[in-house]
Amino acid sequence: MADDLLRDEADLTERGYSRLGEDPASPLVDAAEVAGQDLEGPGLEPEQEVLTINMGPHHPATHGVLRLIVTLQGERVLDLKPVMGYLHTGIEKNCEDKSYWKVIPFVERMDYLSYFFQMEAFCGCVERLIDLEIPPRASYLRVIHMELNRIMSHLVWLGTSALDLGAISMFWYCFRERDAILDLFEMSAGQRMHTRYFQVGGVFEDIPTGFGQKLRDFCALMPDRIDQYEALLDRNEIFLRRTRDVGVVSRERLLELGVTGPLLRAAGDPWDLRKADPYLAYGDFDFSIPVGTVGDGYDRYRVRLQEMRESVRIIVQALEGLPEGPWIADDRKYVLPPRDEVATSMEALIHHFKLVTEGYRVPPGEHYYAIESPRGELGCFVLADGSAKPARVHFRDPSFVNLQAFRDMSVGGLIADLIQNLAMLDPILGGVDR
Amino acid sequence: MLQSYLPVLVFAGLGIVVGGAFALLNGVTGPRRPNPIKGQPYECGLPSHITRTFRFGVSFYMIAMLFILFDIEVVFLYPVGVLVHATKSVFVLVEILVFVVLLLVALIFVWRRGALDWK
Amino acid sequence: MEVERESLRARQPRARDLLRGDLEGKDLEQYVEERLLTTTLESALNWGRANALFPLTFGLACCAIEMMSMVTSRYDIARFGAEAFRASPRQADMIILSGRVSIKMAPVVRRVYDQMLEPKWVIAMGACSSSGGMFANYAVVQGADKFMPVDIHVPGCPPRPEALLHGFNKLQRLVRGQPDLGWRQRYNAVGTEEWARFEPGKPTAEAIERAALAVAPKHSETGARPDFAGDEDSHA
Amino acid sequence: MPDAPGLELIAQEIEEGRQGTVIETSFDHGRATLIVNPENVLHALTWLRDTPEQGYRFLSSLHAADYLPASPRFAVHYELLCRERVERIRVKALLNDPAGGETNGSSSAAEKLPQLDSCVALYPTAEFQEREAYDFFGIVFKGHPDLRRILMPEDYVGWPQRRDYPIGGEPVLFTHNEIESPRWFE
Repeated sequence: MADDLLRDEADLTERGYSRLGEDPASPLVDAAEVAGQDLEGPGLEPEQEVLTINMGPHHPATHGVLRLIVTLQGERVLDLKPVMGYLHTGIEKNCEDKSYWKVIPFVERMDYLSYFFQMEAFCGCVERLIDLEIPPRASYLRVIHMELNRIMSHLVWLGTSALDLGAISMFWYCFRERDAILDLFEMSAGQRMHTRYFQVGGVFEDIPTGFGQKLRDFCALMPDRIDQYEALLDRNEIFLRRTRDVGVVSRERLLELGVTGPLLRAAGDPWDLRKADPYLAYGDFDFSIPVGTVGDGYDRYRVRLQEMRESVRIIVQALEGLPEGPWIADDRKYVLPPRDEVATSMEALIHHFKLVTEGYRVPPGEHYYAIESPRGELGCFVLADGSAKPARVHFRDPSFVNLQAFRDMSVGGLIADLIQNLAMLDPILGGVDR
Repeated sequence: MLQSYLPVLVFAGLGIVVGGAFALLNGVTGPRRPNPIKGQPYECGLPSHITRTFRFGVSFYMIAMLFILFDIEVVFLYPVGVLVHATKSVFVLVEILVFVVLLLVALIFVWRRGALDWK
Repeated sequence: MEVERESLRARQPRARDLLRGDLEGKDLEQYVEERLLTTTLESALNWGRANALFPLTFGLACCAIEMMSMVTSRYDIARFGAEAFRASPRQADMIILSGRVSIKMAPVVRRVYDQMLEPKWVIAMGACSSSGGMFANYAVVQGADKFMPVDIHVPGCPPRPEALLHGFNKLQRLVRGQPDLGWRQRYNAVGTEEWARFEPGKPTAEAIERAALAVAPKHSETGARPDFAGDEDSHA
Repeated sequence: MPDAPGLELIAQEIEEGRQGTVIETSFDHGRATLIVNPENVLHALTWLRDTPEQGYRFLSSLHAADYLPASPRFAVHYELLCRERVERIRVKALLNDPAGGETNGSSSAAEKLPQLDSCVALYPTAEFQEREAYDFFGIVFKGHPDLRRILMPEDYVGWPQRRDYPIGGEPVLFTHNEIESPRWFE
């Protein structure tokens, strides 16, 4: 009896599948009806009953309100179906009812960890629709704030993912640095999150005088803080056992599924829109793209940590080369004239009044503009019908598309690996559900 | 006679009183507002469709048995320090070593058979 | 704070009389009774509950990130005894609704709230869970108090961690049984509420509802609200 | 980006493959757009993906849009990307609304929905995005493995992101003096 208890597990899963007579891609196996079946058939002994449970919307490890219908056999995941929409806020519908400059606060609340990126995606798209060139200082400021936001987004990911894998103290260290970054945002844009700092035509306010010095201190401090995180986790036996060779998906399969960002780079493909299709001022900086080899959880972790270092390098270079000059374009049809001018010149008053009441009209046309957000390619499609309100705003959210690879990562693994895969995938449910 | 057992009694009494307080106080003083949903199993905020009792896989059973086996061994090793100190004889030490080695052999057997790695 | 300072000054002479032994009879009993922690069991329990409110991790959207940063060392809700974020409703006393509640999520939130054990409190964090916030559209429930009782509304989008801590302190005072004076009591504006114009006297829920509907303008845009079947057991 | 003449060449070669595929080509804001007949959109996509010198093997986004006043009302956009040459091309399939635009809130059983072939076989990434297009616009993708609503509740009635679907939400109290600017379709 002891002998067949210890037989090879691949054999069991293999027969487990054939016994249930369905391939994993088909609609969900319903445990009730399977359990009802007589399992005493030749294949599966009764001891492994198939169970379908909800790792539902309210779960500490789903990083938001993602619901996973998981079919389990003991600890092994047989099938997995993500169900989304529990945070669907109808943002794209609301944007169709707002004038262009009112859309920005909606758009940045989608993926609430990379709000500067979504502002840039929308403003960049509209600027290309109206062929408006933003001044160099504005594009440098945008790059600085976006890279700070990338570091902050990776910090929140590192804190919560290490929390999921049991390294609870990482949460406190990462949020300590996050608060340092949010102080910088508060200094330059006035608010910690959802700052609405970018405007079509540039940024809406120049950075205050002390900002450069504070940013330099932060950039000096950040690299050795990253060393501290790596010292904590890199050779941590539990972390290695949990992330090494877990959730590996081949590069071709990732590309087929449209996965981009750190997941794709961890699999060995150096695809980063900042290098491939440089936008804003990324062409002026030299930074490298970290690339993994195997594409397992550990590579995804190392790629993101190295990306944080690269972002610090970019910020330092951007800060050194910050050009003087206007921080917002001077085209009165689309950008508010300076306040003092409104008091004196009549045209400025007319422009001001027109922009504030009805907002600027964008000539009919449509454009798709994609940038590199911390989770992958973030694309914004704006369809303008000539009125002051966009006719359609659609965001191609990286988490929404990357979530399709989650099934390939987790089916066949254990539940603990499922939690680790979800943590390393870093989905933000605001972006997934829009 | 009673003198030597008094601390044990006091200790047991305290344990019961404090334990009982924690267990019962909540039920006695907490407000009671039952509603049909509160009784149902909590499955991440959704009604759960698990109707039948769940039969656990053999791996859980194996691990549980091995744990109990080696846990009892540790319990037996508790008085080792006192015994060796009190008797000061090598014989007791050797006897305990034999006990430990026997269980070590059992552990190695179980390990080589592969019962420890998860299925 | 003014209220406390006056009463403190008033109490000092009597304390001096007690020390000199001039207080007797009824004054003495009344004085001793006030000073003694006259704790009915309830107020002692409330004191215990207020200082150990375990919140339920209910991160919905952006406010969840600020709620998380409230737990970290800089704002540190552990100073008020609420550091242990419990994941299961059975062990939580309080639920912080941090983020927008969509119509698909509402029955889940309601179910988790029902499965929490008494006594339980609710903080609606941020504009979205308090009133639907900026998302007045088909997908978001316009305020969590449409389907569950809410004790504290914390304004902001997202509110700063300090604002949430202030809301948490207000909740602790509410739990201790001495809720802060609302602005209506402080400026004795009780009775000027919207519903009071129609039916003065005790504010029943129906009165508030009727008044709100009477005042609500008829916009052309009332969406085709889907008759929400949801799961079979979700409440009306 | 394939410039204007390049776009014309692509259009002709697709035409040779199968007549009547490309209806129109447009080139604005530096982006090439192929407007394609919905019946053989798969032909155009397969050609763009498989011919060696084109190499548009990455579908970065699939989204639908509602051009209500225009007659072919719906359009499904395929944002294709060739990673070797970092070039993007957009394929647009225009679909008219068989239901003739009567109120889509009603759940009339024989609700006629625009149909289109699903391209999940070509680009597996389209699975979720096609479900989203179906969920918000009611565009049925024939051949999709699991066409269900993805973001709205499964039993929701109506297609929310169509332009004639009201934005919903409750009227905000105490705004009766705010003059309601009529939406463009009223």
